[in-house]
Amino acid sequence: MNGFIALIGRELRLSVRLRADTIMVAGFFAVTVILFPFGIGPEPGVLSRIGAGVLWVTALLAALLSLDHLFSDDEQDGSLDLLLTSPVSPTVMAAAKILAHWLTTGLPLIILAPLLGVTLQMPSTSTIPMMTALALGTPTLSLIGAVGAALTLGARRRGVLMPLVVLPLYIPVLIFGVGAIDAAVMGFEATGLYAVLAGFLLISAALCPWAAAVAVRISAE
Amino acid sequence: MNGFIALIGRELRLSVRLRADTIMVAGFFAVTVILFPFGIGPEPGVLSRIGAGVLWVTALLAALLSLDHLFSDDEQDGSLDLLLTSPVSPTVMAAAKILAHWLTTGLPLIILAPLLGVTLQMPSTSTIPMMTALALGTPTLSLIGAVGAALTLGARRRGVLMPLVVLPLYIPVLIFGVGAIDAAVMGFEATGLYAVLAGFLLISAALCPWAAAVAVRISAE
Amino acid sequence: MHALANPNRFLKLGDRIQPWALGLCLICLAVGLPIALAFSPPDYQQGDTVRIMYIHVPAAWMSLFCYGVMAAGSASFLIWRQPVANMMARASAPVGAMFAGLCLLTGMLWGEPMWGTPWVWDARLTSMLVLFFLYLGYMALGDAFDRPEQGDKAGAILALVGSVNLPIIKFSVDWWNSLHQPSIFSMAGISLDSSMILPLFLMVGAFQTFYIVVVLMGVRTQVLTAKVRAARLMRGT
Amino acid sequence: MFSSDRQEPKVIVTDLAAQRGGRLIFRGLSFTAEAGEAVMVAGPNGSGKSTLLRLLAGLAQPDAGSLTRLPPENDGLRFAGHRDGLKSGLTVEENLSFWSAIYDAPEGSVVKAIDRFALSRVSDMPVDVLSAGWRRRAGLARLILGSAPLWILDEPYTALDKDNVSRIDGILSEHIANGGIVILATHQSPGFETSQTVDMATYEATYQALADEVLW
Amino acid sequence: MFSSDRQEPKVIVTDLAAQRGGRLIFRGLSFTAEAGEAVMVAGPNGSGKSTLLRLLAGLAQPDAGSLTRLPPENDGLRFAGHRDGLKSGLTVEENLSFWSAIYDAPEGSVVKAIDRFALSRVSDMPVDVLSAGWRRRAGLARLILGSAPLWILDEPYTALDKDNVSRIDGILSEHIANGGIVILATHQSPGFETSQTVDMATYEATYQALADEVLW
Ligand code: HEM
Ligand SMILES: Nc1ncnc2c1ncn2[C@@H]1O[C@H](COP(=O)(O)OP(=O)(O)OP(=O)(O)O)[C@@H](O)[C@H]1O
Ligand SMILES: Nc1ncnc2c1ncn2[C@@H]1O[C@H](COP(=O)(O)OP(=O)(O)OP(=O)(O)O)[C@@H](O)[C@H]1O
Ligand SMILES: [Mg+2]
Ligand SMILES: [Mg+2]
Repeated sequence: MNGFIALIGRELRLSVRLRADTIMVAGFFAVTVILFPFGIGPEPGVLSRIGAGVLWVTALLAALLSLDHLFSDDEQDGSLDLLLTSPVSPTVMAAAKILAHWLTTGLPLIILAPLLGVTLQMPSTSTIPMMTALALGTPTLSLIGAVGAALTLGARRRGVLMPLVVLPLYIPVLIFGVGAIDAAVMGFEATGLYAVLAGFLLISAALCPWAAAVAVRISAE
Repeated sequence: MNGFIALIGRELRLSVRLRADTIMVAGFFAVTVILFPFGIGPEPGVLSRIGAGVLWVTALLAALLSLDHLFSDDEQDGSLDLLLTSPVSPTVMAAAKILAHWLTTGLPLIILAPLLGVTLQMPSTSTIPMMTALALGTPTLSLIGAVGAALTLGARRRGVLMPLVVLPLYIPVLIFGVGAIDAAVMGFEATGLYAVLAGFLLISAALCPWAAAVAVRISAE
Repeated sequence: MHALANPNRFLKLGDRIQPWALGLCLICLAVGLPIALAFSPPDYQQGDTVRIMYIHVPAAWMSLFCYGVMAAGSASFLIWRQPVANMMARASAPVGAMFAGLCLLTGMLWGEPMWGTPWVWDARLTSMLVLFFLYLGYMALGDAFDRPEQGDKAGAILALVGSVNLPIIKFSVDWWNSLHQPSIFSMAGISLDSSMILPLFLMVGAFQTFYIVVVLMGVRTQVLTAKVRAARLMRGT
Repeated sequence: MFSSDRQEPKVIVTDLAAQRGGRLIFRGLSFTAEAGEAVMVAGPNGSGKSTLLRLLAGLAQPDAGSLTRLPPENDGLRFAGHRDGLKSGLTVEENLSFWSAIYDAPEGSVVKAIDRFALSRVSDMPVDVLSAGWRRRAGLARLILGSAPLWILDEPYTALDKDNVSRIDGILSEHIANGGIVILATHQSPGFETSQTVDMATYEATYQALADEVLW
Repeated sequence: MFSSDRQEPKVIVTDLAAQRGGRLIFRGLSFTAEAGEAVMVAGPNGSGKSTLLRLLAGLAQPDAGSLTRLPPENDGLRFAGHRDGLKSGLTVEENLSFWSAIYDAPEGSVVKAIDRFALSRVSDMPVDVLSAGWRRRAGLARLILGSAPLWILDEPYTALDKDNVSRIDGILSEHIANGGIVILATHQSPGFETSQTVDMATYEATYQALADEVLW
């Protein structure tokens, strides 16, 4: 438990000091918010139609592009070897890293979502569904992505492999995520879609830290 | 000149073997293409309205997120020191890296743009304007971004600094880039907007490699 | 079961099965293809384009089946450390990818006359494309390591994680209102004219036996490659 | 010290073989290290010292042979490889505090380690401004966070000056005197008594036959 | 060799001072190195050896004093620091070919370097699977790409076994015999004649007053 908390603390600290992820997510919001209304003009209706899509593409990209370094930084400087020879189990380590990753890329997105909603002229009824869908979906992105990052750790042509491995697994989350927001906005019942997202989350929360841990161990060999 | 070519060759090779940038750009396209129609539905008109915006956000993100490593990988493994003590001038080195960066993130975007246009149901008249605007704008993104990457190289709290430095400088390119495409699609005269983009490109091509070189030298001290 | 875990015994069994499978495959093709392509009745709605079904549907089923084998093989490789199971999984991947590609291709050919467009971003079509990419990812990952053992294990994990996509493909027609045909088989029974069932099943039989032949060949290649590697190791080169 | 509160530490290696990239690196390697012993792993570059130490640390699985470590859990182990595992963005103290939490070391361990490794002057500097030798020492300070009996060290003397080499030697021999085990690979000769030397050259596997079942 | 086709190489250092992070590392450092000389830079960890070598290589500017390098251009210089500057994703040969293009070395230099540093066995392996010593050697092989008279080496012996230390010593003394200059910092004693030693301890600036204008 000690180790789990220490790992999260370290990841958060490093993220603020060295990595651009968190701020990049916020920065991307700024750009999206400035740019889309610019590109599309203030026509009502158009903006709000694409809100859910924009939101999820952001979430996906933020996750994907920051995942590249989830384990490889630690591998480069030798920390990974030391962590694997430490009393902290690899699964706990992977879980801590995944949680920290979500805290720095998924969470800011959820927090900023209402703001995006307003600037994209989405109806105010969409705020809660947006945040719910993101809250249920973004952790799954971090979880699945961690497995991809771990699997490709020691691989040749990692740059090509990682998206090939991860993107297919992301599609279902995206489909249901966008579906849930859109359903809610149009006044349909979205509970079923939330349930599917929650199901994905549960399955991946149960499997992914373990799978990532196994993959990391393999790459260290 | 030898060194310039060797540097570009190395960067391209590393990009394919280690970094996810190039494929990520293609992957992002796939996702955008899959996702936006999903999120928005096949209603004609809506998709085509946002095409330019989507395209530019892609370009921006691809540039921004891959820039983080433009110099820092070389700094980490000591290559940067060796390059700075080599006969190749730092400006040439920066120029080579910038060109390689554009080749791996900007160029794929331009090449894939017609495809995106089709899937986003943009009118076929928009293909040439899209490619022209991207061709004039994306090199500027790489150029400006390189200065940002170099400036924040040795900095503490780099993660926060880099987007803060680069994003404001990107906005003008984006505004004119989107404007040019939209103007052309709506049948207006876009030459003036192209000229502005070309102007940005010329200025930054003249200044940025040099500025990046100075910044890199300072950070090596 | 344990006997099959030994590569040599597995190969011996394979030697016995392979000719039968090959013969069955040829018979199914010889009988099924003419019926499917010429003698079966055209659909009252779709006309002769319905004949694409006899390739499309078996290919779709087989691509799902191959992934199932791949996932099961990977699981028993990871859990019980059965090298043969992994070899089966790895041999299934290219066949599965081929079937997935065939399904996509015939689907697009079929979609052109039926829906007026070869492609829409509908849930079933998308998830099938995802399956195709998963196959590619699995094959690429398996070959991406300096140590083959590493590639085996990494690929096995990916296969397992990716298996969540299977139910999505299977039930996508029911979960979303899709352009795509709903399942032929349902609780209500078979919703297909009996004159179409025979050729369809002959083609399924042909594809299935073809799969068996190819997988046995693939496993044999892998066993031999491993032996060569072991021999090289012993020489220390 | 270590034996009083727990099991005697021990490492038993029998007939170990390892291959990398299709090449057999070593084979038939056996030794036993008891509490209070220092084992020196020697051999030319590329002979498999680091590979062996990684096997001992549990980072890789042997391709043949067996390996027993007592206590088997990782909290009895400290590994220090070629790379320091320090995060450049963090200060020396932040780095050590992190590892102390990971190792579940008692309160005050970090202060003690900083003191023992004479790091107090740099404790609040970010690791990336340290000189190579100081950085190395900061990495080694992890060893005495908590009290693990088995230390596996891959070239610990790299970048250290004479004074610091003897400082490390002092710490290592103290550890042995306390009933710990040190297994170290180095090209220099350590300044304390090592009880046995594993010479990798002896186990070189080139042109040696290896039974089928070893590989399967 | 170097003097025949160009100017005699030479390094003149006068009254050099350097500070880092507000701390004066050394001051009043002077020496001259002529063609055919080897200068050893000695001193404990953190005494400023690496800092001095980086000044000499032009990677940083002195805070006081002057520094003349002949020839002044970088193509007369090879620097090898703590880190190897090899790209893990590329093979040894790809790495060396890259540097040979950067140094504008004549055709065949890479083959010669691989041969001279006995790297042929690993030349098509990606750098990240090499053992520490082989990797180090691959990094040093850069030195003989092209023919630069001035070599500045920061702890070149790290991770090398005895045979390879003498291989490097052989290459360095050959370079000196050919009229080159070697400036090296190391904690070991090199196996060839060094003509002078710069002891960093002599120039330590702690508790020393220094005129304001030197630092500002
Ligand atoms: C590229 C486009 C297409 C793809 C990726 C695709 C994919 C699939 C898949 C995965 C199955 C197996 C589903 C299962 O076993 O439950 C299937 C079955 C089937 N497909 Fe398609 N399909 C495509 C186009 C079409 C078209 C255009 C038609 C005809 C209008 C069609 C008709 C059928 C039929 C009748 C079945 C059998 C239904 C069943 O038993 O499940 N497909 N297809
Ligand atoms: N994936 C691989 N493919 C091919 N060879 C490999 C691979 N991994 C390791 N090797 C080889 O294994 C050998 C053993 O390496 P190891 O790092 O154990 O040597 P070492 O004794 O620690 O050497 P050094 O003294 O240089 O550190 C090396 O020759 C190395 O090239
Ligand atoms: N930015 C900085 N802030 C504070 N101190 C610094 C900074 N950069 C370097 N130093 C200090 O400068 C000193 C000189 O470092 P240098 O790397 O030159 O030592 P060295 O003689 O090479 O030591 P080693 O033998 O350990 O390699 C070190 O004490 C280091 O902590
Ligand atoms: Mg080693
Ligand atoms: Mg130094």
